[in-house]
Amino acid sequence: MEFTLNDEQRDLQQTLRGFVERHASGKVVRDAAERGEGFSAPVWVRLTGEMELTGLAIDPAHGGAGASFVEVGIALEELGRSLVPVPFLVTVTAAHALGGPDVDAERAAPLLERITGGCVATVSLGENSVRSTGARAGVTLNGQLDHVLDGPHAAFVIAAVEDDDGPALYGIDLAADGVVVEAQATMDQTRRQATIRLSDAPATLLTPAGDAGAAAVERAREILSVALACEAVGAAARCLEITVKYLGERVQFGRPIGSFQALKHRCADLFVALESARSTAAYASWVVDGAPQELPTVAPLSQLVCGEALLQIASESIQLHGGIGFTWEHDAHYFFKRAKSTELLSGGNRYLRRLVGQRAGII
Amino acid sequence: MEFTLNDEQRDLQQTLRGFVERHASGKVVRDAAERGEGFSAPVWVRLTGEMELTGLAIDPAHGGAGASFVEVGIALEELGRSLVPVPFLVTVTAAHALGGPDVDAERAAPLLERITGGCVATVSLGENSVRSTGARAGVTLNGQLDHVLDGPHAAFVIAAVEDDDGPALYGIDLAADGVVVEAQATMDQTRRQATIRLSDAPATLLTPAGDAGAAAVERAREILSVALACEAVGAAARCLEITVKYLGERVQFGRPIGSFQALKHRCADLFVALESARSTAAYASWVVDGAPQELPTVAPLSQLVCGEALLQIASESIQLHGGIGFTWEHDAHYFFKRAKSTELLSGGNRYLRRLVGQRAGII
Amino acid sequence: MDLSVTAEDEAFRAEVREWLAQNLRGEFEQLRGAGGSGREHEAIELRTEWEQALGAAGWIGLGLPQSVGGRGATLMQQVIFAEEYARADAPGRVNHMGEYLLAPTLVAFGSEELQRRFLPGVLKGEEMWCQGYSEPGAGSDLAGVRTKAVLKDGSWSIEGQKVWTSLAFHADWCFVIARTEPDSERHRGLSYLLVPMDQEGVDIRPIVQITGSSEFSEVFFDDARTEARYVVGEPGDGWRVAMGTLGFERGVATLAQQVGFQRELDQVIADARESGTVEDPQIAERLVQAWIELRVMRYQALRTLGTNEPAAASVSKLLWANWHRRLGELGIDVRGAAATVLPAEPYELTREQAVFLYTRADTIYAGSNEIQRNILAERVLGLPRG
Amino acid sequence: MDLSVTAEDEAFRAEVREWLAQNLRGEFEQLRGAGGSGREHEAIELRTEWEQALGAAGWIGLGLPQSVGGRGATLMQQVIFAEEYARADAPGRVNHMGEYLLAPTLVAFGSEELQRRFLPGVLKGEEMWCQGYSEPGAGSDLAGVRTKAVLKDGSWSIEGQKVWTSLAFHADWCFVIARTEPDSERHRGLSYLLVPMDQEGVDIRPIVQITGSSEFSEVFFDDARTEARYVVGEPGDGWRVAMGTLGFERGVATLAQQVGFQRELDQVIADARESGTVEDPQIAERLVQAWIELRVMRYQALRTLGTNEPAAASVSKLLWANWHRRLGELGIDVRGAAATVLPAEPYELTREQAVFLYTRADTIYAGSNEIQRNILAERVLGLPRG
Repeated sequence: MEFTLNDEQRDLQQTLRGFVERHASGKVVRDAAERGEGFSAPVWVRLTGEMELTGLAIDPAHGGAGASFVEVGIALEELGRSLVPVPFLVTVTAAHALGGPDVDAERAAPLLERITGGCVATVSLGENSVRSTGARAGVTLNGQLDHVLDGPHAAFVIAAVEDDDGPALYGIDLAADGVVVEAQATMDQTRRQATIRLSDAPATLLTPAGDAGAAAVERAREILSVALACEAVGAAARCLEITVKYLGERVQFGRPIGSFQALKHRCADLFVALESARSTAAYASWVVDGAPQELPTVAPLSQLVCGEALLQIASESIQLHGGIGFTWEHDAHYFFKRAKSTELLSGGNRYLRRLVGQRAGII
Repeated sequence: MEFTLNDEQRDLQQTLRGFVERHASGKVVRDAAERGEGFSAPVWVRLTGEMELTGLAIDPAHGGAGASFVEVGIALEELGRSLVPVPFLVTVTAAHALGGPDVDAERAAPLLERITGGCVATVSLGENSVRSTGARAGVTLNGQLDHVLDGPHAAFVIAAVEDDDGPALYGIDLAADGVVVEAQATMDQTRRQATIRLSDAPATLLTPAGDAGAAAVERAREILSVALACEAVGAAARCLEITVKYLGERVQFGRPIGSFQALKHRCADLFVALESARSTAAYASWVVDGAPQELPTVAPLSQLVCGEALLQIASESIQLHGGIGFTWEHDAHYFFKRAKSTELLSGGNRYLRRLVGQRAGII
Repeated sequence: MDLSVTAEDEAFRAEVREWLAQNLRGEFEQLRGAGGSGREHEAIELRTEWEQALGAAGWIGLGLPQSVGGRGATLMQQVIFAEEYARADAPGRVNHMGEYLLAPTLVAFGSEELQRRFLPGVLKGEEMWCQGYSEPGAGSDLAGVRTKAVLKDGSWSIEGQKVWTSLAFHADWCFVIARTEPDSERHRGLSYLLVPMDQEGVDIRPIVQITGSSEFSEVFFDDARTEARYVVGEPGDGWRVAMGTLGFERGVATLAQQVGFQRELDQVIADARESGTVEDPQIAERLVQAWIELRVMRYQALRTLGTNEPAAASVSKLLWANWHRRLGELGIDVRGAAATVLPAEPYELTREQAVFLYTRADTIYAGSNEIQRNILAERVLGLPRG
Repeated sequence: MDLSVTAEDEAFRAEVREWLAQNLRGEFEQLRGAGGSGREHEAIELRTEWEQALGAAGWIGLGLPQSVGGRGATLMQQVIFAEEYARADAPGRVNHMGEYLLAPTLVAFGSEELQRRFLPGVLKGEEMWCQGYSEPGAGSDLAGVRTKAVLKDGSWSIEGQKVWTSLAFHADWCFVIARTEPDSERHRGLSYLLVPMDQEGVDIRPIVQITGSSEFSEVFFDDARTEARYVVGEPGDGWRVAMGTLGFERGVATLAQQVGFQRELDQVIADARESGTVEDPQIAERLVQAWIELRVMRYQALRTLGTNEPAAASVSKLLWANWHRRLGELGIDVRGAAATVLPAEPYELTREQAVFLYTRADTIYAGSNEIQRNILAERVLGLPRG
């Protein structure tokens, strides 16, 4: 049992940290947020091109690097640190869902290859009004997908649909006839959403009927949870770093405000939350491939713990910054809006907590 | 509208504060707690004798002073400051219940006169197994009353019983045949309880059938809630005073620990809780006679707010005292045990909160 | 202690209610709900007209003595007016700085000459005021003021920068705390100056907030001028004058604010019913708790009404700021995922999104939570300074 | 990063489990669940015998190098032993101070002579130790130690008072931090002395706690003596020695502690089912949250296992102390009104009452919450000292 990163993992972490600091933070994020797109195409091109980052955990047969979700988690955390405005999280979630044991490998292959080719993929795994018609070969979908993360930039979406014979995953090309993607203005300026309307839209059924389909849908949701957990840890870590730095510099009453013990103790509590989240996300990202039987409990648990840590840290960050913390020009609000939006989209922390309680057999 | 105390009320407050400091705090409380009785007979004799305190709000026709519940609240707060081990709270609750608009005045009169005569009365208003048999004149009761506060010292109890025609209040003489009072050891050493077993025990029915009986029971419960609120404010105020004093004296790292800002801010939060509780208890004690239509909401609200303040302050008091705070020889645990026991006996703060929510029409 | 309401007070309440019903109509009808925290930019011109109508009817300066043109109303009448005003959903006041801070300060500390010059403008709703206290380096630490003023050619010349000035664009005057004794430190050597805003030496730049809107401004003074006599109290005595101002009428404003809070809470409860989230036990519990705490804030405001202790002001601020921030969170939790999407670009917010985001400021401005806790711990509980 | 368990480790686990099954029986069977926080007074003599059985089988000093008589087990094996021990509900260790604090300190800082004199007694379970750190005036502030020791007639003479010493009555020896340089201040001039308890100069007085029971004692030294050579490290270097001790084996102990916590939580969940309070959504939510946090504490302990940073130790202490205190509250909330009554006079407590009351100490002893937060803020986050 070894909890520390190996050399390759540390290299990946360092490379990404350097890349983000130089090319994908500060003004890049702010510009993407202000432009109303929440998307930096140049950063995406570099991440998916020379760095081949979205193919990290994809089978080499489809052009990927064949790494585990641990490596994906490292990348998510590093991009999360600056809320880098690229659809990495949804794309790797789609990739990992497509590579799952209950997914039809032959049908998934072209979609995986589009991802390693640089395409943006996204997922829509919540409840929706979409229903399928037609046989496996020529199936079409009708209905609406709401709150599709990074939907405005995506080439295709992996969607969970309630079929007559149980839950199923479908791949939907967003350029197809019968598909309308409507970009939404979002509270979280660094991650936009789309509403996707399907009218006899063609789609690829990716899962078999019955329990296997349900398992594939469930696993996709769990991957999404773990991905959000890893990203939240990166964002939380950076937000706390910024805050601690500010407290060491800002002078009031003749001394740096970070020397006031009440603020120190609050920072200490935030650090405890961050460390807890860090351990949880690391464990969860190992569980994805290393102990998948634990995933149904660990996944929502990790999303809850890491999401709460981010929300707590981002919220306190504003308060600890004082007046400057609630201005548009300061970054604090990006973290805060990301934290709260992610929680709201999950059904709320109380929903996640109940899910864990049910799966752990407590309630 | 005038929220400040008038001269008589201030006199009452000062007189009691002085009496408690001189005769009913410190060793008196500790001795009563250690002896396993939680009752100081000499203090009770003086309070009910020369000071006539239990008759404060009883009609002069029955030997009382005819004051309002505001005066009772002042006395409860002052005795609460030192957790004076006398059954004042239950006795005045019984007295106020007996003087209520829906109670049969003729039957209540002898009980009220026993109270002005110095008797200990108590109440038992929660759910119980007691059932009545026989006509109004010769009614007897069977069943058991649990968790009767100060039951071991009481001469009679006013109990809520679910009759066939609705809830009713009964007066039960605890010296009667068919009544067994079993003293209980309690976590809260400063207020003991009894289990009272009734086997064909004679009792006086105090309320008419139907809605009026239900109203009388409900009002008695509300009086108990407000009484507990007033007492809690006194205990919370004293507990915070003791804590602040200690923080100003205890030196660590070369300075009084009260100069550390983290502890200061926690004390400030406790003060906010105390002030809120103080305002709430004051309002509630006025409502009892001044705006009884508000009592169904204000009474449980006051118990909740003041009980939570006491629990928060007593709990933090232990932590802020450090090691000495969880020793048997320090008073901090008395406040803590009183706070938690009172909450548990009420059905828990979550129960009170729901009650308020229902009565306010929110849930 | 007697909380009963007198017949005179009930009559006064009826009078206020009647006047509002008769006057908040016609073109003023649209002002219901306009203005206030986070929405100060709404309908400023019409609100200014409304304010003049209030002034003409004698509803401004209710609590000021009749000798200076006020109405000499009792504290309870002031509460009643403020509550009824809020209950009618009448618009946020454009000149609350003038009425609630400047005017009482002039009455308490100003010369008769200054009172004659400035009170009528406030009482008629004709001269609007903004506040010049906070500075970039002195947010929580008011005594750290660095804005300077010197007497030059018979007038004050002011140099420096103020921040978090609300409604600066619409103000005719600003009351400014400036250091008038060159090498003075902390609380000493400050003066309370009255400075006209419409001059070359004053530059106003809006601060965009987390909400994307701009209620506050930075105000830059670069040789801004005001007459030598426009100083309230003695030169050098500005700290005492400013501190005196902070406590005025707090209780009245607090009770009125709670009427608005109740309306906001009622809306959240209605939203929870509409969205079905009221069935969620945790949401239900939070709704009830919010309702309870608002009642407690009312009891607290009533008990401390008319007292001018630092304890009451700090307790009140902590209670309402934290309550309101939690209400903001509850308001969007009740909406769920839908609350992540905005009604329109660029960054237009729903009511509950605006409250959620704006209330992050409530615990910071006008004395942050941290400052209030310092005050309570040191000045009220007497804990030793660090 | 790979959290898989090796075959060797699984084999070791089987060995431990088998030994415990074979040995924790007969008269030792009754020891299951005995001892531990808040119940240190239980069955001390039999637990001491059990400890000697452990020693004879080589289960004490698992992590110590074989060169000094230890087993040289890997960190993971130590975790496995501790977890299996806890899982078997084997009794709380009487000599944990000797095994987990003194022995590693001797290995790290003690001379070969001291190691030869004292390690065998610990490893065989034959000499019991207690800790002499805290003092009445130096609870959180260890550097404020005022107990003094001077060399007199060839031995140390110790004067002073220690508090919060657990199991002092049953200890043969005490490791004492004393000031050996008369006018030294704070961290300087302290020495780490090994002092026999059975002598006239040592007086032990029990401290009765909030629970009515007494786990801790005050220890008074009045010309207590120990040999001049019984000092670990150099005289004057006691601070470094004591600080070195604080971090040893934390992760192993933490993971084992969590096995016990899980048992306590399972019992509370069972109580909630039995009493029906699990149907209360708020209780249910708190139960789930407790379960989640215990998992998180495990992930945290695994991730930081073997690291010896102040961050990991302080985070771990804050997490478990606060968790356990909340569990104590939950345990009696689940019982409701029944939890207000004791099983018997004088002040006998139910399991859940004992946990509820005793856990108030968890956030205070062994470095209070406040001290841990100071450490994290200053030493880990680098915030400036006040």
